[in-house]
Amino acid sequence: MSEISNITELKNVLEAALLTSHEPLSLDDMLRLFSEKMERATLRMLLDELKQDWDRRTMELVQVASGYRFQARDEYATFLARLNPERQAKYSRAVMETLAIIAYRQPVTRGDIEEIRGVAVNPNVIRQLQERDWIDVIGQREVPGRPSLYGTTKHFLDDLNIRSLSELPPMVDFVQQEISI
Amino acid sequence: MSEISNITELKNVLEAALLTSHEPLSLDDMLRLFSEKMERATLRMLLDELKQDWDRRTMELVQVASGYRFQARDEYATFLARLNPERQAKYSRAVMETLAIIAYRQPVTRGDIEEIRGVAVNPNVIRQLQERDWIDVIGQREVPGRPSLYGTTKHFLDDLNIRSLSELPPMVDFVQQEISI
Amino acid sequence: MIETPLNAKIKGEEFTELPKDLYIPPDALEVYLEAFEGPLDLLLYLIRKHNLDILDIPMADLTRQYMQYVDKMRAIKLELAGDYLLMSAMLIEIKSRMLLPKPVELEEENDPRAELVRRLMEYEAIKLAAQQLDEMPKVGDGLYVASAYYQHITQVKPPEVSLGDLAEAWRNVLKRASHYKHHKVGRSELSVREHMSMILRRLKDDRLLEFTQLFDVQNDGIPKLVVCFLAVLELCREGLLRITQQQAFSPIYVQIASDIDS
Repeated sequence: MSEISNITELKNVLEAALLTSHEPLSLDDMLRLFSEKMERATLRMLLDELKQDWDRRTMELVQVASGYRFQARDEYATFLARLNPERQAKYSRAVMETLAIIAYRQPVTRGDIEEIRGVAVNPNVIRQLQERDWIDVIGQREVPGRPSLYGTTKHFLDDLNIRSLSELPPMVDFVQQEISI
Repeated sequence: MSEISNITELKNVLEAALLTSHEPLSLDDMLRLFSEKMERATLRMLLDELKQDWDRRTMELVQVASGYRFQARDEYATFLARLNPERQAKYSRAVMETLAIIAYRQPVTRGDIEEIRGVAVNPNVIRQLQERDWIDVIGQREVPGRPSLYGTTKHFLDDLNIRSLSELPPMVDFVQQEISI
Repeated sequence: MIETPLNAKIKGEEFTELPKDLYIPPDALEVYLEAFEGPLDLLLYLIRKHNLDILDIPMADLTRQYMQYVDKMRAIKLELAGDYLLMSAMLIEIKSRMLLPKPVELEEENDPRAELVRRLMEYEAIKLAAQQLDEMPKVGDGLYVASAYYQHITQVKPPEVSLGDLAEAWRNVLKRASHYKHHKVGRSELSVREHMSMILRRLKDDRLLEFTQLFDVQNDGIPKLVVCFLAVLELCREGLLRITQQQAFSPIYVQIASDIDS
């Protein structure tokens, strides 16, 4: 008597095996799943069908050197990467100081930042902060070269969990008349 | 702008994550998948739907102690067992009895285990269970020598496919059983 | 009931249960010893094998059976586990106490066998629990969890920055930039700076605004209106904004300085 009677069940066994295996499964591996003898051609046919069943779904059945495996489609890679992110140690001193200058002195140009820090600003520093969506260009200064003016974004306030810049730690150590807000 | 616009896509991300993760995923893990904030209630709703989507299919979405995972339905176990006939060696009775004492009587010291079993405990037995990440030192008993107290881990519950110790098979109380007759 | 599963091989011959009599081939002793997990296990085996009532153990019988077994083991294997000998002593003690006449009022609760029975039952329950745990499907043994492959890309989690980190960085800037020392920043200045950016952002979209449009008189309180005005002045001073008026009393317009030339 046949252990499995229909094609769907055969494909289900293959699917269960492929989804739970840590390693790709070779044709020989998969033939071992069934107590009855199966032709390799039949197995290939079943795998083809299984591949089509998973068309446009989260996983795709692919053939690699050592056999077949299910793998998540590329479009999910960015999501899955978030599960185990590698933490970048810290921002460099240049990045932090540039961010501080933009936050406390905005709107500022790259030239302003260089003047305050006394060193040239690596374009990479500005780019890191722009990619984080913490600063952006809010205009140009009307001087030769029309340099970009940078300011902090709303996203920056959100990430630091404050509602406005006035919640930044103030740097006052002398009595100064303040406008109460 | 929303990264993902519809429920099907949200469920697909969850499905891809759960089918590729070797360990159960907690709700917090899964919330990390999405760059936008998601309510836990929404996530639970999506998981419920996903569970139903997989109803009557090869895998089932189950909840164990440390989170959610997909696992092959029982009916496929006999087939899948054929893939790796050389299964993990069974633990000795000494190991299993020690495990049972820790599981049902925790927290216990090595002395407690020896008292119940009537023989000395081989340190190797404890080590085997610790290496499997099934038991753990969870404190010391405040008596001379401050012996370690052992308890079972979440991983033990996960491996046994249960969410809490209360789901362990009930222990037979021989005294009550025999007296009531 | 629970039988000790015995899978002993002696001289190639399979033994699945202990011999009915207590004769044990000399070289098989070690195997038998290993078949039992200790004296409690051996006692349970004897009780179940001889259909003894665990709640009313005939101590004489049980002790005799146990001693025969232990003696034979001792006869050959000198280093018998101390646990077995300890149990012998306990059994003999119980037996002898049962022979003594007991005070009537203590008869019920002071059965010398009580402690032994309690231990046997607890051990039997644990033995059964161990067997059940052993039979449960487990991950890696009868339970198969999903572990499909995915393309691992490393996603670097951006560093965390706190308000303190930011203030610290600004303090460092101030420390080095001597000409800024006199210009430490208070809350009011931060508000002005923030409004400067906000005004620039608005003008980036709207190009030309009437001066009054910069002020939301309906919703903003006086302090905020003042801050907004200071921001406009500061923008002018820094040459970022141009304010124009065609003639006296006509509308005042504000635009970004750079837009005028383009």
